[in-house]
Amino acid sequence: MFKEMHDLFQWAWLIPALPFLSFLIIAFITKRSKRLSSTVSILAILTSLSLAIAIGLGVIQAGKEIVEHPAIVNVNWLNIVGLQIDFGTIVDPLSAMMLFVVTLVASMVQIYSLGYMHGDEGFSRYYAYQSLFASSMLGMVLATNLLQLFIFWELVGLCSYLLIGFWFFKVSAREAAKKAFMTTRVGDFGLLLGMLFLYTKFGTLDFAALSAALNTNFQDVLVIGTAGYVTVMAFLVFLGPIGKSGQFPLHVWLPDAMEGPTPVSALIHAATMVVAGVYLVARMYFLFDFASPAALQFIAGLGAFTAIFAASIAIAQDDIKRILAYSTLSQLGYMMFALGVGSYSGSMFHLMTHAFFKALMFLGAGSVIYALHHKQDIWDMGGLWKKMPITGTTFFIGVLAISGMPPFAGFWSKDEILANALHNGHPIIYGVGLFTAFLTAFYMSRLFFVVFMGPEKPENHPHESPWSMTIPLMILAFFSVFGGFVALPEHNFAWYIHYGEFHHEAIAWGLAGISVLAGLLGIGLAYITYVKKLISAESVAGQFSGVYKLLKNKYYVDELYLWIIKNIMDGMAKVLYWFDIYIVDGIVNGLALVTRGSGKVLRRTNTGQLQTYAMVFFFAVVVIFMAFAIGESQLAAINPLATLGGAK
Amino acid sequence: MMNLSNLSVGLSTYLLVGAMLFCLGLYGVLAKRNIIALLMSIELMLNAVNINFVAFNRFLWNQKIDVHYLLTGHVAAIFVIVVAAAEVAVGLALIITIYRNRRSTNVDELNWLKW
Amino acid sequence: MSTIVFFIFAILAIAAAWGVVTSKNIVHSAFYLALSFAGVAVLYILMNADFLAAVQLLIYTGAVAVMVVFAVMLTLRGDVRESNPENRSWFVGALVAVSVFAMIALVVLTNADWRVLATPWTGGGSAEDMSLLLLSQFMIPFEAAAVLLTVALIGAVILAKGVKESK
Amino acid sequence: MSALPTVESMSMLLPFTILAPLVAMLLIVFLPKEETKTIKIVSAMGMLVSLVLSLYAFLTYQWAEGGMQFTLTIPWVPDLGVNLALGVDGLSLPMLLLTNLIGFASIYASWNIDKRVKEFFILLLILIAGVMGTFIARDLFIFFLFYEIVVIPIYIMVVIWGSTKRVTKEYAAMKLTIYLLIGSAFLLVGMVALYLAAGANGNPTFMFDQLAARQDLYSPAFQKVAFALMIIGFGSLISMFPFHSWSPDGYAGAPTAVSMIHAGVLKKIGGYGLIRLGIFVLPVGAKFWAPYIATLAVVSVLYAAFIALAQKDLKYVVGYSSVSHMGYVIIAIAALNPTAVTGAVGMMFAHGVMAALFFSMIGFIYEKSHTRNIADLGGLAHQMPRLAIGFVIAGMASLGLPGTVNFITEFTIFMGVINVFPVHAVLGIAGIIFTAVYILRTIANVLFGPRRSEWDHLTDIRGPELVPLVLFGFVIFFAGIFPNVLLGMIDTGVTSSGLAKVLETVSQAKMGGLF
Repeated sequence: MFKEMHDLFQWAWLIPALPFLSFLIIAFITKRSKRLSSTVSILAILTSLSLAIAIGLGVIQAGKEIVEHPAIVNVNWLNIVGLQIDFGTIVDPLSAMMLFVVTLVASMVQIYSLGYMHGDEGFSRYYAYQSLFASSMLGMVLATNLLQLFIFWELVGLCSYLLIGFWFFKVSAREAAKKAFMTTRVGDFGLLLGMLFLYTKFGTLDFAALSAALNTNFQDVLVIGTAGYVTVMAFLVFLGPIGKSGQFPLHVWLPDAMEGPTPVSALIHAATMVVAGVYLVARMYFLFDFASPAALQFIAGLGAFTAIFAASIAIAQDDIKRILAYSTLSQLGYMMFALGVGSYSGSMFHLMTHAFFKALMFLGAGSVIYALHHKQDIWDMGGLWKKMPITGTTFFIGVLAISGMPPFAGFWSKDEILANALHNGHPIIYGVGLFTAFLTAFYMSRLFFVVFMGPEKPENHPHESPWSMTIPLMILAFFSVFGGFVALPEHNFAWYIHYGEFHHEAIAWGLAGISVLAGLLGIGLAYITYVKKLISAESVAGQFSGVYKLLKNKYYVDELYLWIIKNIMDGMAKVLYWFDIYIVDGIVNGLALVTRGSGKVLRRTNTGQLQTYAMVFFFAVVVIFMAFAIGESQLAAINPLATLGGAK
Repeated sequence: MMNLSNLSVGLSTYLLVGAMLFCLGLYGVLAKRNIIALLMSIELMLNAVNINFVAFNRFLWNQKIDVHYLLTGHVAAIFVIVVAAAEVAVGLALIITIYRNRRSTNVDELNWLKW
Repeated sequence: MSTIVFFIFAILAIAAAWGVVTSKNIVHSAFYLALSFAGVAVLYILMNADFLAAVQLLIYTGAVAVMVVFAVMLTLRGDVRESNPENRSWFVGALVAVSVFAMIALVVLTNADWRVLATPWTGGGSAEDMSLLLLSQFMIPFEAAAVLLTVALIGAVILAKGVKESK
Repeated sequence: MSALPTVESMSMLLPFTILAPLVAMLLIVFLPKEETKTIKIVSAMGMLVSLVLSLYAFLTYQWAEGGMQFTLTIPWVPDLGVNLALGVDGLSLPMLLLTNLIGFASIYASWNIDKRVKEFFILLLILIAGVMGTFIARDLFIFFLFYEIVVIPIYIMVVIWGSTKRVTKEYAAMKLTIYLLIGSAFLLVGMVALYLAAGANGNPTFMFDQLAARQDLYSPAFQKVAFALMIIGFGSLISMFPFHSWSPDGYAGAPTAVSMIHAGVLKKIGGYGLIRLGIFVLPVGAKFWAPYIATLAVVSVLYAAFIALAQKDLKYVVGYSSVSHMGYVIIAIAALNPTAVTGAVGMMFAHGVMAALFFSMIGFIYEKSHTRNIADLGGLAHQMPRLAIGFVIAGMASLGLPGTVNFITEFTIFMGVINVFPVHAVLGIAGIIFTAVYILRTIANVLFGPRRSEWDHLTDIRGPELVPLVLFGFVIFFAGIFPNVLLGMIDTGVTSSGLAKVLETVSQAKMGGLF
């Protein structure tokens, strides 16, 4: 039984390979034909999706065996002295879940883009990038070792760069793409370092081997170092996720990344790429677990801080995509602190449900933006539900899901995280999480009420989007509603995806009630503020104008970074350039000047008078004769070459 | 240092005569302005060299060598004379040419070798 | 006897050379030169180099000195009494010349191998002996010298004749 | 040449490789100078033959056997121990292939040249043949001879076909030449010293392997002095701080093909020489100087990366970036372990391909728009999408994106260095952040942004101009996705040539000194 499954799992490499093939086909063959390019790309991703589903079903069927013994296939990739790296695929419940989520959202987004990107000049290029992205992301999910993961991790970043800057003629898009790449690069620096230290210490980057090394001969390994060493490596590795998953203080690129086409935001900057950091921490969880508790506490603290930090900014934003972006940041913080507090399953669960409803909301927002001809300010919108019933309804489902309303998907995952936080002894983090849940519900419903309810704006002539766009919405809405049920009846999700020993935990209905209450409170507050207008948002903002300004300007973090880059980095560059031109080159040119100057002086000896030359000649003869007369032996002693060549 | 008996005509004496002629010629080359005087001084130096050739041949060579090669020093002197004759011919022709172009035989003014 | 002859003619040759380089009149210099050459020729005879002495007289005293005089006549301008001046750095030249002489003299006088008197002359020195050597052992240099002389002759003619300016 | 595959004529493979461009050059000499098209085609054919031959050598090299292969030894000046000895191993074969790749592409990168075409291609072919010679020489004398051959065409080419921007082309040419010559003067002294020391047993030799085998003839003091000479000579060639300042100015002044060859392969002679001559022959000296070299290398990396941030001219950006990247090579050599040395050679290959692609793309931009000032350019992706692809590939390779060959070589270097010089390595790795900043800025400002009407007349690269892009793009990704092809080859060079053993001894000596 398992053998047959194993045969199936061996073909997992096809899942990333197919989109890559489609990328090559589009880039080299079909790029002139928009229809062909999109068809190739969508066909490839749909095939991958069906393969992913097959593997997912296989995993479910294999059950206990695959949970305990992941199916790993490795092929040697690089083999030199001091560096052996394999490439391979790992199939376990975690990767199967990720494969399903990524292929699903990617196919939905690609189908959706048929409508959204219709008529765009770079249509083929868009699908090429999409295929490349899907391929890299899936390759990353299947990675069996850290280096392989890193390679795809960076390729995902490249695709993100290309897709954010897809409309490269817009200066803002260009700058956003650049910023995204640079910011994540800072994190990658840490990840790279962590990887190097891990390899030098353990001689492998393979997840299974690393885990085994840490588990079995932990004491032997620490002969050289101490537990602190592992902690340092854990912190370094965690720098990567900080950049990729937009944790504070490297979160600044994600809101700007909204300059890309909206489907891209849905796919890359909400559902898949940004959770790569979370996925990495989950894959490397054994490392964080073995490091001193400070590592996990740090992750929990940073995640919680990011969650509330981003949520508070989201309240004061007006751009529909930016609100969603900050919401994404906040939810990523959620997943991160879930890992930090030990809610491994909860984090992965939330990763999955969040992918469904956040992709749904982004695509919904895209639908709105499409209908309103690229207006993005929520105050320019209003009363769209009537005009766009499918978009409106599905968006509402998304809002309920993210607010943690039962029985929508977000409820189950969020509840589990919060319950675990309290249960594992992190009351402060629980409090922060709860408050963030309240804020989330508030700003998401604010968004919904302002955009879809309220008075219509006469200058808008919205109409429902074409089928290619609404069908993905409906499919994602379906998963947002029912996705959470995988936790039932006996927490099956956690049975498959867990770390260490599996503890069966019943759903804590009491705690769940509290978080639902917080969500309801948020929705209610938004309702009375923005629909009933019982509280004037303006007067509140006016009353706390300082706080409002701070939130509106995102705590001035961007400004701070800009200042640092402008003044410190570029300033240093200028200083060093000055140094190079005037000191280093100055010395060189100075030497040249000395040579030239001495040449100018010595030139005068060249009188052109033969008699002078003859005089010097004979004078030199006399001098040399005298030198030899004084003694050959002394001369030979100071012959430098004789010393250099002969010494032994 | 100098033994009076050595003042009888030995090799050193010839060599010293040659050296004196050579240095007088050298002085002429270094100190005269007229290019023809330079040429004459050079002839003096060549003569000094010839004296040396012949003197070495006379005093050192004939003790050591097979009789067929006895006059090698003379042959060398002959060649020097040949070269000197050729040199004088060409040199004087050059001087006349220069004089024709420059209206001068003054070495001080012949400094176009300067860069 | 030969010692006296030697000293007479050696001093003559040196004194004439002195005259060559000090005379203010270039024509006088040319005559002093001829005299010096003649003195050297006598020294050659004293060294049993009869043929060489003849060559010396013929070529140097006869041909070269006369050629120089012709050249002087062809190029002489201005006052003949100031025709052979010293240049500005004559004193330095003199110093260098003296130091070179000191150098050579040092070598000559300190070299014990050279402190020899004449041994009886065994070889010839006649034209016959010379020709034997020149036409056997030094055949190729001899031919080369012939070519050299021819080239010098042609070169001298061309140079002295000058290139036609207009054409 | 049809008889190539037989065993006997195998030894003639390398001579043919180096003769192909020279024969083409001779043909061009006898072509009338108006026949520019024919001249270009003949050069391309010559280089194609060379490229195919070196590719053949690369593919048929016996990994299992290792060591020098395709060898040819002809005594040249037996009294001095000079042999015309050619041969390649895993260290030099990638460099030979690189030379031919870049040489071939540089012909196409200069396809549009119209000033003194005949002379240009003659000099270019001599240059390429000279560089090739340094990599296939097994004899120090031959190595040095070829190296000196290289300098002269460069000077002439920069002066005649160069461009004057911040500095005049004459200044650039002079600086380039004098730096290289001063470097080679130090080398010459070191070489003569080495020769004398190795010849102390009465059996003079210039052969690399012989020199390396006579360790007992070199005292530690001698090794230190001789290695110092080598590091100044090769260090200025590989543009190690503070001997780097010829590099940006030189590249900026040089015509495209010279920039490509210079940044692509010529610079690498420095690194190659340091390994072949420095580490092999003078391991004790190398060990003594390694910490200082590593420090200078890290300074190179960071310093040049920062300066690249402040540049306004495209060629200067790439010029300083190549200084920065060469810092990684130097630190890897200083680390003195097999992994790092493998990485260093790999990095030289990777950087060569990348820099050549970069310079050829910049060359096309300059040729068409007559400016290299970043502020004047912008939005070129609209008018020249294919060029933009090449530019982005080069940029991504430069910042070490995985999937390109540059990443895996950089990674190998870091892996080798981090044990030996952890602090240096961390600082050096931080350099990748700044590299990303200046590369991304450049790409963004040149290619992206709103369409500019003043560049609407520019035509995209097409026809022969595409050769560099296709060739280098293929190599960058192929070797990046299948790194064993390149790094495995270098690895055989490191292990089979005895380098690994030398390095092991040295590193053990180091451990002994430490504990």
